Amino acid sequence: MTTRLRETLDATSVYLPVEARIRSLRRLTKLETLFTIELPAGVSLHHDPGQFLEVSVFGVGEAPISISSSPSRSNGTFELCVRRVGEVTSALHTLHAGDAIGVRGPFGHGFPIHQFRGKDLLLAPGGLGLAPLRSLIQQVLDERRHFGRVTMLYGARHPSELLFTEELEDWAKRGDLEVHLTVDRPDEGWTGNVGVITTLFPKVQVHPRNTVAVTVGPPVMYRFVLIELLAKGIPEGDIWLSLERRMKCGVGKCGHCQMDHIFTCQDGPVFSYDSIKPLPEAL
Amino acid sequence: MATVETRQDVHIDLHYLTRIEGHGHLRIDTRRGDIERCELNVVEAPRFLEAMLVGRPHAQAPHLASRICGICSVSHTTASVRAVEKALGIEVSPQTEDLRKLAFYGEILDSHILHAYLLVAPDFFGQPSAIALAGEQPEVVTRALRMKRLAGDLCAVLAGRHTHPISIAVGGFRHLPTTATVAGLLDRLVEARADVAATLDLFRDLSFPPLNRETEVLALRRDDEYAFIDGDIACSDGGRWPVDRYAGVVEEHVVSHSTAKHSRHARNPYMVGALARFKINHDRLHPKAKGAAAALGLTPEASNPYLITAAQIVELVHCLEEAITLCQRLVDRGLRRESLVMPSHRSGEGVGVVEAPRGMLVHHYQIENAIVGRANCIIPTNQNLANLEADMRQLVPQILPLGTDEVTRRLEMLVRAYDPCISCATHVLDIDYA
Amino acid sequence: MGGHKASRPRVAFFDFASCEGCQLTVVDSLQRYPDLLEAVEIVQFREAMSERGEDYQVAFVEGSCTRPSDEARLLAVRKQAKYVVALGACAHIGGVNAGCHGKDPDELRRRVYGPAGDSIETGEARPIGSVIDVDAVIPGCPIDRDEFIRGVRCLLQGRLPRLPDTPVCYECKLRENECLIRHGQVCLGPITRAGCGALCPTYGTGCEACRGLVPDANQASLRTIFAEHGLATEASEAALELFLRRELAVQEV
Amino acid sequence: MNVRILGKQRIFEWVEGLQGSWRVVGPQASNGGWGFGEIRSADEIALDYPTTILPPKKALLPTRQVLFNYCEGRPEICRDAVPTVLLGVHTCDLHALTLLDRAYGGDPPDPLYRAQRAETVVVGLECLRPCTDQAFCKSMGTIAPPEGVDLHLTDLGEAYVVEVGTEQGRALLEDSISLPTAAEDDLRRLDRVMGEKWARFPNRLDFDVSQLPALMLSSRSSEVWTELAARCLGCGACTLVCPTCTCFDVRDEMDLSLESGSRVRVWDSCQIASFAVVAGGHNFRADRAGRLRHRFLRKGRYQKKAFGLPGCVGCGRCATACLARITPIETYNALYRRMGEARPTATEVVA
Ligand SMILES: Cc1cc2nc3c(=O)[nH]c(=O)nc-3n(C[C@H](O)[C@H](O)[C@H](O)COP(=O)(O)OP(=O)(O)OC[C@H]3O[C@@H](n4cnc5c(N)ncnc54)[C@H](O)[C@@H]3O)c2cc1C
Ligand code: SF4
Ligand code: SF4
Ligand code: SF4
Repeated sequence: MTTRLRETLDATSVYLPVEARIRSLRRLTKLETLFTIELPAGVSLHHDPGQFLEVSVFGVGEAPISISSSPSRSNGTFELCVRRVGEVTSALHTLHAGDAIGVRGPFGHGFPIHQFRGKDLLLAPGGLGLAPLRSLIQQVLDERRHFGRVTMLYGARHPSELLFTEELEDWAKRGDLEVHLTVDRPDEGWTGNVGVITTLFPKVQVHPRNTVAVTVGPPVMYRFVLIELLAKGIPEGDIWLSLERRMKCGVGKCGHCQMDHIFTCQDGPVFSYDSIKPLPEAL
Repeated sequence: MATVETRQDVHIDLHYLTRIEGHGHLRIDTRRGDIERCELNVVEAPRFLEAMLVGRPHAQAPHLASRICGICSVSHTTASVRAVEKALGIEVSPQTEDLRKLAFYGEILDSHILHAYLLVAPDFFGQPSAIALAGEQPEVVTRALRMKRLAGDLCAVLAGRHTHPISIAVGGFRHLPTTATVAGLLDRLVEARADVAATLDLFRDLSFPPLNRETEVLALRRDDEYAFIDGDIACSDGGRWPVDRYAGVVEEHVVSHSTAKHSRHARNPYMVGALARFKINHDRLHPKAKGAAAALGLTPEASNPYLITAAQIVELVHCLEEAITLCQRLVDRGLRRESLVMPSHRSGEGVGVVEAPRGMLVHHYQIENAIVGRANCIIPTNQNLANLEADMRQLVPQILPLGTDEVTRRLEMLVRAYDPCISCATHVLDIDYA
Repeated sequence: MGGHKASRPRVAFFDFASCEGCQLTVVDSLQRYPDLLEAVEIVQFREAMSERGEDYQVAFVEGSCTRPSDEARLLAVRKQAKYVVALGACAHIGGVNAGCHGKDPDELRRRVYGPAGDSIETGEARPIGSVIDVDAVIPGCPIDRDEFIRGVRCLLQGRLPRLPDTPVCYECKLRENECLIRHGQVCLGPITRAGCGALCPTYGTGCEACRGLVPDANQASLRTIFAEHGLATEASEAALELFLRRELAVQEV
Repeated sequence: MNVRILGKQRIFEWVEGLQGSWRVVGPQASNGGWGFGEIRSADEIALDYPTTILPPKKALLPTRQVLFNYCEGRPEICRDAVPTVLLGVHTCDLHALTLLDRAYGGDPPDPLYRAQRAETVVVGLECLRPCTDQAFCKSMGTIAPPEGVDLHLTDLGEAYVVEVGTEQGRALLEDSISLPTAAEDDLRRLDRVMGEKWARFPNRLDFDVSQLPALMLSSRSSEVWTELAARCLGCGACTLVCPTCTCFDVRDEMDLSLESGSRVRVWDSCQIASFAVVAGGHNFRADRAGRLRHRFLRKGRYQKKAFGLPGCVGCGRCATACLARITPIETYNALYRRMGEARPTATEVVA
């Protein structure tokens, strides 16, 4: 019997991190590292793809990080893909296998996978957006038969910034996942598409009535990707996004992530487009 | 340190004088035992604070004046408010006078502890710094820091902080501590008697290097108390003048090699500071401080500048006792909120004089329509520099046989004994001819 | 859990045109934080010690740059140090040295010193950031010792201290002070970077802006507020010049 | 109804009675004004205070609060709830507490707030005249106390009427002092005092408060925000003094050995430029106009939607605190006047 991480938090203090250990880490790019994390004995994660954890380095602080692996592959550990941008994320990059970090969560609402079943999936991550989306992709691949056509359009600024390149190759080889890649600035060896992610959209055909689109990326990307998705006729309620906001608590108290009456950390970070469209501050 | 030795002569060119406030440059050259050159140059960047005071609203003057020096900023602030108050006919309340004195004692305590323990003491223990000393004699440094903290808190409670005090203003105080806070301080001051006694024991056992040179000394003199704020200018030769006549008494002029303005009284070098105050005002010391002087073997006839440190210890005892008395009085009477006393006129001329830790400090302003029109400041270290050089000239031939290293060490200790504050001195200028 | 503890960093202190109050505050900080001496190795601190090492990693620089010879010294410090930290207002924004009505240094020198002063090397007082790159700032005149210690702690953790981006009014409200502007005193709290705990207003005195402008400072609005409170006077102009002369000139450009 | 009479000469006695087992937090003179603080000596209590700079919420949500300490990398929960009597809370602030209870309640509740709240007994104090010329509680519907206040005091001149609202309040009173039940005459006087009260409070909103959320929605793209932003100093004073503001920042503090420290939360303000900055430097509210609008919409609309209560209780503190003279009443009224002019929201980015 294991207790869920969230339950241990609720029993003590939702602000008190649980000590987890870095099992291993793998450098993905210059800025991103993939951490494999192990919870203490008797504690399990039980998350949905799209949910996030508050990750602590004591003495430095805490940052919301999406869980990058799927529940279907948990096996006692889970993965976090972290980009080094500021204090906490840089501190995480100084740690080694065996070091401890603090975790709280999982928080928020992830992707409603059950609603996606039986549908075609159009996945459009940009940059670091692949980190949370990977959790969904793994889950979908592990239950592949429940889904229709699955297409992924993934863009990064430079080939060296593409995440999970080995997995991308594997996915492309599977045959049941259509992968299109693009970069803004190619290097010598790049033979693929060049341009922002929206330049990939003309390459794919979708059945708008039966397609769910999921897009995760930096704030500036959304407005352009949305234009493409809507142009393809995908209903607003079938377009899903994950929003980034400053978050200090993860549980709807600190106010940083509030847009309108919505607390992104609790009501999101995953939203359907129709639910956030009336919120002018959302996008 | 670039030092060359030829036979028994010394050539000292010490660019990096440490454990003093500000940058100094010491140059000594002897030839066949005679001094060819003996200079203490000021290498600190010029900061024209005097000139900057000009054109400022008088209420801002004390805050700017404070920035002349971080270690004696209560002194500069107090001299500045006194200059403005005298210029504009402001009489402050007795409570204000008490509070100012208390803050002043805080500064004297802080500065003397810093100097005696953290800058001078390492020399006596053969250590390069208080940090090194902390490794050898942790209890000595811990005691120093404990006392210094109390002194700093004394200033902070009254004025917000020690360096650049906040609430000391023309006409009074802009903020008052609660009586309970003062009572808390009082308890700590009383406790600090043990530390001051231990300090006395420590310094009583040290032997100060010998040097005797009769010199004139100047200090403020009051008949009612050991003067720190206001009074007359008194001279060891017996003269006594009202402070307004400071200019005639202290004649400032430029010495070509060093551009910190050296001062000459009657064209002879003179000394200001703790030893000068002690020599002039010893009769006004608190009995316990008199006892301390006796214990240290310090007499009003003292003519050894190394004994400045001993005089500081005596003042430490005096200021602690006076601070206790003052705090007790404030606690007994309770503190009253008072509004600042407003000036009765908008123009005038005033001289504010205080005894900063390093000696007599003058701020002299002409105020026109609430704006400072002219400002002149006389800084203790500038007054001492000529005397310090005279001491060195006498000392060097006597200790020449000891060799360059020892000569250098003794000279450094001598410079340090004066506790020169070159930040203050360079409110005017800088020269580094090297 | 937590950042790895590196070996004790070697730290040096340097001073330029200043009152040395910030260095003194560093010494004072030992009163409350004696463990500072265990956390770092001070290899150079002329004001407090005779030992002198040149192999420092962190340089705390106090004072403003006024002379050509200062520039050479600053460049040497920059070359050696991994981190250069501006210590106090003089180094950060030029301090009161830079606030002197924009007076010509030559004229100032003559005024103080007469013709004999002509041989003295002077120049305009500038923040050290105008000569070398500065990694971090401990602002204030003088610095706040708690902030200094926090800064050291950040450096120990291998990161740079960040300054608060709230204005002094923010901390003033947290301390529940009555607003001085409403009581007819000039206060620059609304445009000044916080971090001092609104020390001056708490001690009944208008903020002098020694910590420099807060990002996005609304100077125009503050001037209007001064006018509405009858404070658009020589006193408020002098206050704005004391520490902010350089920064406001830049803001206007 | 359980109503008692507390003669004013017995206030000190009561406070002293409470001090035995409770921390008593109430209004007292401070810094030339009034502030809520721990009453250490009974005669410090100043129940006739007009208003305070910071609201009484600081007794439940300190400006700086340790979330947990850690030692050698191990976090340890820090339980610091203190049994507290929060004494002399005006009606607007009582409403604000109700909102706080909801904002910090929910799922999951804020553990620290909840712990302190559970240990706190609130004694309200009826306002018989506007506390400042900025107060507009009558317009916001907060002039009468909300349900469920433990004890509530009304000033009858020489005595307070004490209304017992909860079991907790009754127990507190019984443990600390024994008071006579109010007589018929006292109740009549209470009615009269309350009857006279209403007329003293002006109605300052040009419309009914029930329209406020809709007004705020339609005013999103109003030019009022840019006009106010030109004056706004971005100082955050308005939010710090607000009894209903709840935002906080979280920081780690460590000692110099880098071995132990604590994680603390401190009050934060949405008026500060970096409040909504995310990695990569993107700022979701980059200009003062956007930040001001967020604040007013939160007060006038969002909190009502999120928690069912208006986010503004009309205490007027922010109006007093704002040097730039940006006040809720004038802002709401200006938006109302211009409602006709307001254009449709220009914020539908994707169309
Ligand atoms: C739901 C969610 C999921 C996320 N998932 C991931 C993920 O899987 N992987 C990942 O790498 N990231 C993820 N992020 C982003 C991640 O949370 C941030 O990168 C992280 O919080 C940054 O924290 P930090 O302490 O490293 O940076 P900070 O030091 O907080 O700095 C972050 C950025 O904000 C700016 N900034 C911070 N404070 C200030 C200030 N006071 N003034 C001005 N600018 C300031 C900095 O310039 C910097 O650009 C996610 C975010 C959210 C909300
Ligand atoms: S006193 Fe100064 S810092 Fe305080 S609120 Fe008023 S303007 Fe702001
Ligand atoms: S108090 Fe006034 S000036 Fe300050 S942030 Fe609020 S609205 Fe702007
Ligand atoms: S918005 Fe202003 S008036 Fe309303 S509750 Fe907050 S501080 Fe009081």
